[in-house]
Amino acid sequence: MTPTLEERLAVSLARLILDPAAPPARHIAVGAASPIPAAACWLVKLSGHPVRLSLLHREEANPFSEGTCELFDLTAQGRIDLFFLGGGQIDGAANINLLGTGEWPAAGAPFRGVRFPGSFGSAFMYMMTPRTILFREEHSPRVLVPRVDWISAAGVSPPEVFRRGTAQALLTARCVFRFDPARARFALDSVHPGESLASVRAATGFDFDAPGTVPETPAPTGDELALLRGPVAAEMRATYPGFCARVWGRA
Amino acid sequence: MTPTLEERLAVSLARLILDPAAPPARHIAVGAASPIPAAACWLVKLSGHPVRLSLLHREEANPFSEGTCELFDLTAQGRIDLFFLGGGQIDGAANINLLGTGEWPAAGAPFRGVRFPGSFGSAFMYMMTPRTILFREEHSPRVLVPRVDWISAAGVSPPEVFRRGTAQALLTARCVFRFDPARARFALDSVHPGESLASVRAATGFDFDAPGTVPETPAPTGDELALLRGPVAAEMRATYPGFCARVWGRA
Amino acid sequence: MFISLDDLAARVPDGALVALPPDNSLTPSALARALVRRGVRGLRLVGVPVSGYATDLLIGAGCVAELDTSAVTLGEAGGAPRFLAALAAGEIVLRDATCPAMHARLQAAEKGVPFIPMRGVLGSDLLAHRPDWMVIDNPFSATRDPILLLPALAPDVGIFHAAMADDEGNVWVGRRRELATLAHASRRVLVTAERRVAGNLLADEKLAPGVISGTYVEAVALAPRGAWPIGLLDDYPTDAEHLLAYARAARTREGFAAYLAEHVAPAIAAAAE
Amino acid sequence: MFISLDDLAARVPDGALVALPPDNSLTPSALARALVRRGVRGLRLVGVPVSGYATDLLIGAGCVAELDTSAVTLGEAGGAPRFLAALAAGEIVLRDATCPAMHARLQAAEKGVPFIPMRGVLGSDLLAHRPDWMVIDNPFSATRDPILLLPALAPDVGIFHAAMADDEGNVWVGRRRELATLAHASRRVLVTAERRVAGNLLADEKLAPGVISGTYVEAVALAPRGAWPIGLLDDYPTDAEHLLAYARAARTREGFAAYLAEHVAPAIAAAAE
Repeated sequence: MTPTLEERLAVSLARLILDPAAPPARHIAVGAASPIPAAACWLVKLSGHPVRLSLLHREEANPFSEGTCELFDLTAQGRIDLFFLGGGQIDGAANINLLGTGEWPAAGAPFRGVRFPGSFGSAFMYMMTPRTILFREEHSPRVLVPRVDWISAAGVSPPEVFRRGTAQALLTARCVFRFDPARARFALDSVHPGESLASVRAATGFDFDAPGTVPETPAPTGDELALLRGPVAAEMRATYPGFCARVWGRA
Repeated sequence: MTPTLEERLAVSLARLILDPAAPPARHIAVGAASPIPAAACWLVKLSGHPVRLSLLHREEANPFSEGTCELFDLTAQGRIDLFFLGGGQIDGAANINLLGTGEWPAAGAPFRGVRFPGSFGSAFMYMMTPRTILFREEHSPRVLVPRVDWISAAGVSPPEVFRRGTAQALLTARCVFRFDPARARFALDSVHPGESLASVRAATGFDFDAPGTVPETPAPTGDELALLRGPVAAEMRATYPGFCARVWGRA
Repeated sequence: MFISLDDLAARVPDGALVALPPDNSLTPSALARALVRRGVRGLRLVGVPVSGYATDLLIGAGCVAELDTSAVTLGEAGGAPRFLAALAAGEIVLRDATCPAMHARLQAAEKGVPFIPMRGVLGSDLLAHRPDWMVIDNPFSATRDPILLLPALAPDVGIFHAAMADDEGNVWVGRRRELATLAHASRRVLVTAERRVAGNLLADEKLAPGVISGTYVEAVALAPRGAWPIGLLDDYPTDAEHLLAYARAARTREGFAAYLAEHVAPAIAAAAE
Repeated sequence: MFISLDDLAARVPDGALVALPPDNSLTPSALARALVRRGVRGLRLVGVPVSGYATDLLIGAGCVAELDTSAVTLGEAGGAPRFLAALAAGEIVLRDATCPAMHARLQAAEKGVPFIPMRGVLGSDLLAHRPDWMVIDNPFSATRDPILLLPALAPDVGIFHAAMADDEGNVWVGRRRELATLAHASRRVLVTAERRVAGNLLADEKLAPGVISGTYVEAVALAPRGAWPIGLLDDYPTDAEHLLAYARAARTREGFAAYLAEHVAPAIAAAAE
């Protein structure tokens, strides 16, 4: 019953979702191709917490009836409490970069850096959602940089700019960071088994705060693992067949 | 085979629709409760002219799939070439009033004048449609006034104001007026049988131009009447049962 | 999710900004009658985009303080008598609008923006009496181009009658997409439904495009023939005779009271005798 | 109304501003292949709101000059290889956007307004590279409230694949209402359809809410499996293996040419040998 990395991450996300210090997450949206956040949401819901899930790419009984703009409208209306975002780069002020690296090329000039897919809805969702959990498995100086090359969506805004929230936390394969928007700075919250403050510092391009003693991220409980491997896997199989097969050996 | 007033008016509207001097009417919209304009449109279409009709209150195979805002969006997109409007009052500058008469009351003060139903979409449609045919059966100094008490929609606009068109003509039970937007003034085009320039002047509250000799509005042809009483009545029966029963004796 | 019609009416607070569709279908007539029975007061009604029977009924019963709409009419049955009477008596505050402006203001709320531009309207006296509307110069235009800006409108409560509802609160309104906009724009949505269906309406790809998701719906009450005397899509036609009878009766305060006694609150009327 | 796929492709002029949906269904893949065969040049593509296989194919075949989109991706199959190669070679001009901005700009064109406001985005580097976007101070706010204004976007041609089409040009897209917005916003709409159905889709109240009226549609070409390798609603799933094979092949110019020869223009390729 050893948890896999995916299961550990899903359980960590579920705990961040249920964080009693954060505003309640009554309605969570999950974007495309996000199996671990989706698993975390199903874990929360199937644990008996009253939460509405809007899974963008669920095929059966998809909750949307207004086309792909409905997620953005829902968020604009203040109905989505929590969303997940990642980034090709993420910096110490919680800026995320889904665009690319290097100099921004002049229109039509050859592109010299690494090009990421593009910003998707991040420039909107990050500012209009009360809580965002940043999630990126790869925890390296390449991803977690001092300053993103290009900002797809800003971590903090001047006071006159309308925004409902920002990053609550950043989860990686090594640790959990909390974000303090007032200081625009991350603080290490816990490290996953096998990691330490020193190993996390070495793998992180940005500076961050850390407590004197860094706790270890709690392991999944037996109940959590049972839920993940049973009912959660069953809910997810249709939408994420590849992920489910890989993690839970289901076709 | 004597034409009824309704048939004469429908045929007059059809001729205004087909006016070769006006921009083409490829797509005509007809609002609610407008049986005579609807009959005119069906007459045009069933005479073999290629025209698309969007009848707001057609129940069977209603052309709209986007709700009641689709007519306004279609018009905003420039897809509607011709629309019909009426008015509780219409003045010599083609301003229309669907609001009411008297002083505009202060909010919550008792209303002293005659209250009309309200502006509906007129304040938008009149400016966004290339051609509007004004149609009001009652032709009296009460309706055709020197200056409307309140403007629901203006007949002309200053040059900097975006508008695609205005009134092409005004048809009443007595005559056809043409509208000249450059001069913001009506000119008598033809009088219906039994009317004269003098009788029209006496019944009209606003001043208008008139030619030396005023032609009589041409009577419906036998072909037009046959079309109206046969195929047009058949198309209209479901949407306007009362009108069809009254004019064509069909249930 | 499903509650009684009277419990649904009880959820509309006095003074609420309440938006509803007119007499073209999906009209929440049964809920309007239940609101009259509950004795709601001070409603600020919004016509989406115009107003009809249900609004006239609520005005006549003294439930309405304000009305923001593009027209008030009983259609073939003529003017709305209690609306006209209340206006003449200075009992309601009326804010005149124009149909696409009502849609645009709700769409602005749906999109979470504070305002939305709209063409037309310039030169109309509507503008002079809407201090909440504004004209600016189009900032994208090199030349002068005045354009109307409308403030977003987020009703406290959106109400309408749906053809179907399921246990998730998903409701089917067919091609009446302006009711989806109304639902999205409103803070709370209370729906009456002609019938309750098993399963999930959103699971049927053919039905889903006409569904408003339960995400937006707070509660549903089953109300068979809940649009009557207005028609409901292809379920039943408008009861034109009843509307004419209403229009006749409502010409006087006494006639309206008799109508209420017979069609809206027979029990209350009987108890008062 | 119904013409051949190649005739449909012939109606897309060189240099046109062409908007299309991404790889989430109703993707006009067959039309994209026909456009490659027709040798269209200089297209300015718009992703609604992002771009995928069909866009990568058109870029690889040298049909594209510009791209306005919120992301380009083959999803599970990874990055879009010909897009990345064209970008590195400076062969296309890319304008980066964000999904709700693409929707909002089309909605502005749908509503006939020159601009539309949108929340968010402030502080993003997107803004610095979009001279066509503008930030103003919300004129309805008493305090400082900067807000983004986006210009309307009216594509020359909107293209997508519909599940059904009738002889009136009405096409059924189900709950994909953003394609209705695309159709309304576009000056011309060319549609491929999975199947042709008898009768009038708008006459069926159950189907009508998922229909885009023929009013907006210039022509339709029947194209069975016209979304492939992308899936179509509940008709057929995405051919993930094919997309992976495409992604692998398209990594090189030669591999892409071989893909074209096999899957897009076997006749042309054969003739060239």
